[in-house]
Amino acid sequence: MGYAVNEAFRSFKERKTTTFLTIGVTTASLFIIGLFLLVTVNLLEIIDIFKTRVEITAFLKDDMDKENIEKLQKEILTIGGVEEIVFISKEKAMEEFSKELQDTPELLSAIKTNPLPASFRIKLEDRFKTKEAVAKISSMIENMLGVEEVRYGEKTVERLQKIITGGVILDLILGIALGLASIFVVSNTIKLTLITRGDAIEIMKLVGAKSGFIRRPFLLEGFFYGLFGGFFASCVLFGLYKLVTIKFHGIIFPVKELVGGIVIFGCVLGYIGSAISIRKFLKM
Amino acid sequence: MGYAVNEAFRSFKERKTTTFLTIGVTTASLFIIGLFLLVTVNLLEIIDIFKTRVEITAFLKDDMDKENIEKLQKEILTIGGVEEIVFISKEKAMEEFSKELQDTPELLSAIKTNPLPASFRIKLEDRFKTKEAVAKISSMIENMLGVEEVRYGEKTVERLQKIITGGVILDLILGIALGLASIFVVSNTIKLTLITRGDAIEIMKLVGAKSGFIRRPFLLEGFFYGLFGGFFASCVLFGLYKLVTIKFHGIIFPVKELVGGIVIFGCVLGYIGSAISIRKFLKM
Amino acid sequence: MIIEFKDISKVYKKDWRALNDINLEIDKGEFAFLLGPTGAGKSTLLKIIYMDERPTTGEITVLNYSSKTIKGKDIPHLRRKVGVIFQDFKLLSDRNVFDNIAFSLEVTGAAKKYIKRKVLEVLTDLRLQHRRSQYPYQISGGEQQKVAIGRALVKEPFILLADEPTGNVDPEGSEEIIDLLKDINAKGTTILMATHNLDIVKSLPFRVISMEHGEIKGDEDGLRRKRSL
Amino acid sequence: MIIEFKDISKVYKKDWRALNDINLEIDKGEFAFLLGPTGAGKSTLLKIIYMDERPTTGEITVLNYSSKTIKGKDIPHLRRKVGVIFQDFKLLSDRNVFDNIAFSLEVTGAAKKYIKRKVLEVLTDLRLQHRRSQYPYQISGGEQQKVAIGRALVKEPFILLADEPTGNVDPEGSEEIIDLLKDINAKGTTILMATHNLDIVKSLPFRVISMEHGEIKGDEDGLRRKRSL
Ligand SMILES: Nc1ncnc2c1ncn2[C@@H]1O[C@H](COP(=O)(O)OP(=O)(O)OP(=O)(O)O)[C@@H](O)[C@H]1O
Ligand SMILES: Nc1ncnc2c1ncn2[C@@H]1O[C@H](COP(=O)(O)OP(=O)(O)OP(=O)(O)O)[C@@H](O)[C@H]1O
Ligand SMILES: [Mg+2]
Ligand SMILES: [Mg+2]
Repeated sequence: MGYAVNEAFRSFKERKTTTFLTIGVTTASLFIIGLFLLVTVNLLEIIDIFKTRVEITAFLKDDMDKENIEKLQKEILTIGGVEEIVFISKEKAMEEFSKELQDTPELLSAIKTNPLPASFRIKLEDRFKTKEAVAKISSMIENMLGVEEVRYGEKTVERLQKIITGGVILDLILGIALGLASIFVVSNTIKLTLITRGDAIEIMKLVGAKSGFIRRPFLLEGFFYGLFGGFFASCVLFGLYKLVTIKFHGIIFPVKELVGGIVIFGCVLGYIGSAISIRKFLKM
Repeated sequence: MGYAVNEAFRSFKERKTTTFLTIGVTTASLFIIGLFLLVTVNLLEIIDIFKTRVEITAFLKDDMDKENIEKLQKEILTIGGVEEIVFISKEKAMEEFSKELQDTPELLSAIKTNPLPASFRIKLEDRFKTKEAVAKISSMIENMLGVEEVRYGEKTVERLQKIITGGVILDLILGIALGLASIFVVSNTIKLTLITRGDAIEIMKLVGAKSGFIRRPFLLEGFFYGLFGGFFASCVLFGLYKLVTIKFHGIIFPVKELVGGIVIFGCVLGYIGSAISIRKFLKM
Repeated sequence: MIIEFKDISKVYKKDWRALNDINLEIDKGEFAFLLGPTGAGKSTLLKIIYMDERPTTGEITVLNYSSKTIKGKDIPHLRRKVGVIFQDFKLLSDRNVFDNIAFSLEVTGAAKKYIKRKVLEVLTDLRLQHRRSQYPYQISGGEQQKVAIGRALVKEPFILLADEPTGNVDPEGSEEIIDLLKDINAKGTTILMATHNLDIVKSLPFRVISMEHGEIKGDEDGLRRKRSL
Repeated sequence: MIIEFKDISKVYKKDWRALNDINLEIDKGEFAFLLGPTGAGKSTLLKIIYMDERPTTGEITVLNYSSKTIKGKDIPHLRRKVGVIFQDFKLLSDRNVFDNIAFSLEVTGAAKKYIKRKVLEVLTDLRLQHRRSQYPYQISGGEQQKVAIGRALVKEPFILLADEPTGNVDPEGSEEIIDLLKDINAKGTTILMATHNLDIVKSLPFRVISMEHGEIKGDEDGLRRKRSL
């Protein structure tokens, strides 16, 4: 093991250019993967924000008194998936409506009585924000005593779900494509660095070195390419993030997870890339 | 020239693995760039769709007769940037409003008279859809005789513009990052292939070859790496596109521009990558 | 019998035999010269012994390893017991002189201290101490050849295959090298040396195997040669 | 004077001179041997002539090119006029024998037909026709050396620098090579040949420059040697 480590570092020292180039390529590849992950994380965050807009409005019959309302509220809260419930009185509803129409006072002044019903605004837990779950909870509420009508923007939920599914699938496809491209690039590059040393490997075999003995330093080398590549990629990514946040706020950069992920992925990639590439050279 | 072409192809034949690996890396890099361009093109398309939503509504005074309205319409049309103008009568406005409120018939029935004014809906040419231009045109219309009030969703335009600017800047940053990463990867890889041939270059110099003579086949080789890489990247990209369009419709793939762009970029990249990488080897 | 060729032929290119029906036995402890013009097949014959090339037909047995039954993972073990001085040196260009010689001990997993002592010993024998931290491209042709020799000697092999080991050294150096070879031969190492250097061959009373066109044309016993000297 | 060394020293490593204060003149059309033990500096001296190494101090003039004034872009021109047989051959591993030899004409931009004719001529002289489409790793050490010789000869150089050109060939082959060299020398090419092969040096009445420890220790005129033979 000591020998392998020594060898790996000797190789870095002796072949500075190659080492530099390979780490460069690894950095670039891992950077692209990191960039993708960063975009994905923020995309998921945006999706979350959109999801907060999903809510159910339950309009109440006009004949409900305070006690009934409270009872109903408690009843609704017992439904699985309901997170929060807010009561909107007739007056509050009119107030909000007036605000919406404040640009067209003509229209507002045309309304003489308060035609709006009182309602509950019901927020759901995130995992219940699918088309099916919302529909199910809505119909449960609709069947309750004192509920006149339930509305939850069926179209909005449906569209939101479509966008989310589409976005996630597209993101996955992009991610797989980018991931494969990066793996391909890194392992090809490692193979190229091995080709520059094909002669040395040949000589080692002739002098009586076993495959494992030859292989070990190369695996370590691959590992270090990934380690350094991952580290530098993280630095560049973080730098870019800092640059972007000067203008755009609210971008998320989960340092530990992202850096950790990139570095570990890099190490595995480098190690396995080396392992696969060297096989061909070790055939006896 | 004949010699250089021969040499480049000899090199491909003699070094199948290296050639394969280099073209592979080039393909992957150009693929990533292509993917990015594809996403950008579609992003711009989505922005365009959003831009169609920008329009100015000019509410008319209640005392306008048909003649005046037509005169005003013509006058507005003379403003630079106005593309289309549609007249909405009081009745039409009420009709649309009723449709919007069809979910709350209580509210609708509370409105006895028609409080809505007649209006023009004015569409602008795309390049006038900036905050400033819209504001300017609006104020011009507002000052015309018979116009009661002009509204154009100041907030919407502002937000749209923010999103567009932000999106374009982010896209540019991403593009530059990805582009640099790809250029870095391809030129590094080409340099690695050159290192595998450092000895040969050294020998060529010792035998009396001039720099240009040594360089030419390498430049051609780089060019071909780019050419093939670009071609394969285009194929993969197109395949991916076909795959994605099975589920998602409406994605744009400007074949000629994209494929042409990738291939040309690849060729230039390969050529310049070679040119830069070989310099070091040719110092006398 | 430490090396035994049985009906060995080697075909690199169709219709042309680099080695043709070679039968040869080399005893433990022998010192034999392999003589023959350029292209006769000397290097090929040696390559077959250290199993760098496999015979097209026939069978070779080296130290109980047979070309017919040996497994890939045994080849390194064979090669640790067979020292080879390659005609083109085959030095590792990214290691200095010391490390090149040390390498053939490192592969056996020998202790660091032992390696250091042995390598310095060999460097002294070859008068290369002052070059020990230079790289192959920083030393002269003759010095490179000596390093190649050192790498083969340091592991005290059972068999030493020397392919033209004096082609790049001066007459005085050649003599020193031959003396070294005679020494380790006296200690029991079997030596097979391909050479063009008739002066050396003539001056030493060892077995001479002559090759031509891939065939063995003569095989003169050391004893008989001694008498005739 | 076709080659002139003026007070040339070469320092590779601090405090140690591979060449020390060399003064040497070689006339047009001369044939000179460079004799000396391993590490004497023969190859270094030749490298300085084809400007692969630059002298640390002093000045060398070759064919009107001076090491002090020559520009990078003139070096290829110099090298086209100076044929070099490298001690380690330096063949291009991705070209076959024919193309290796052809290469040194291709760089001059010669016509294809002319190249083909000349290369085949040289291959015939060296008896290598049957190896013309094999790659360097597919031919024997001696054959590789011959290819290296062919590459230097084919361009009919003004000056031929031969660094140990017979180290890997048999005595018969050596004689053939020497005959080739004598031939082209007779046609006017200046030859400087580094060698360890005393037999060859003794048998030929040419100038002998002896080196040791980077210095010139003796310079025996061809004429005088002729008389003493
Ligand atoms: N890999 C190969 N492919 C094809 N032919 C080969 C190969 N290796 C060697 N040869 C041919 O086989 C013949 C014998 O080669 P070998 O190297 O054994 O000769 P040798 O006796 O060592 O010659 P030398 O004294 O020049 O070293 C040569 O003619 C050579 O061209
Ligand atoms: N690049 C270098 N760096 C350091 N030392 C070097 C370098 N090249 C040569 N030397 C040293 O310079 C000395 C002369 O080398 P040179 O190759 O000229 O010897 P030579 O006379 O050709 O020997 P040989 O007969 O063995 O070929 C040698 O001792 C060598 O170790
Ligand atoms: Mg040989
Ligand atoms: Mg030398």
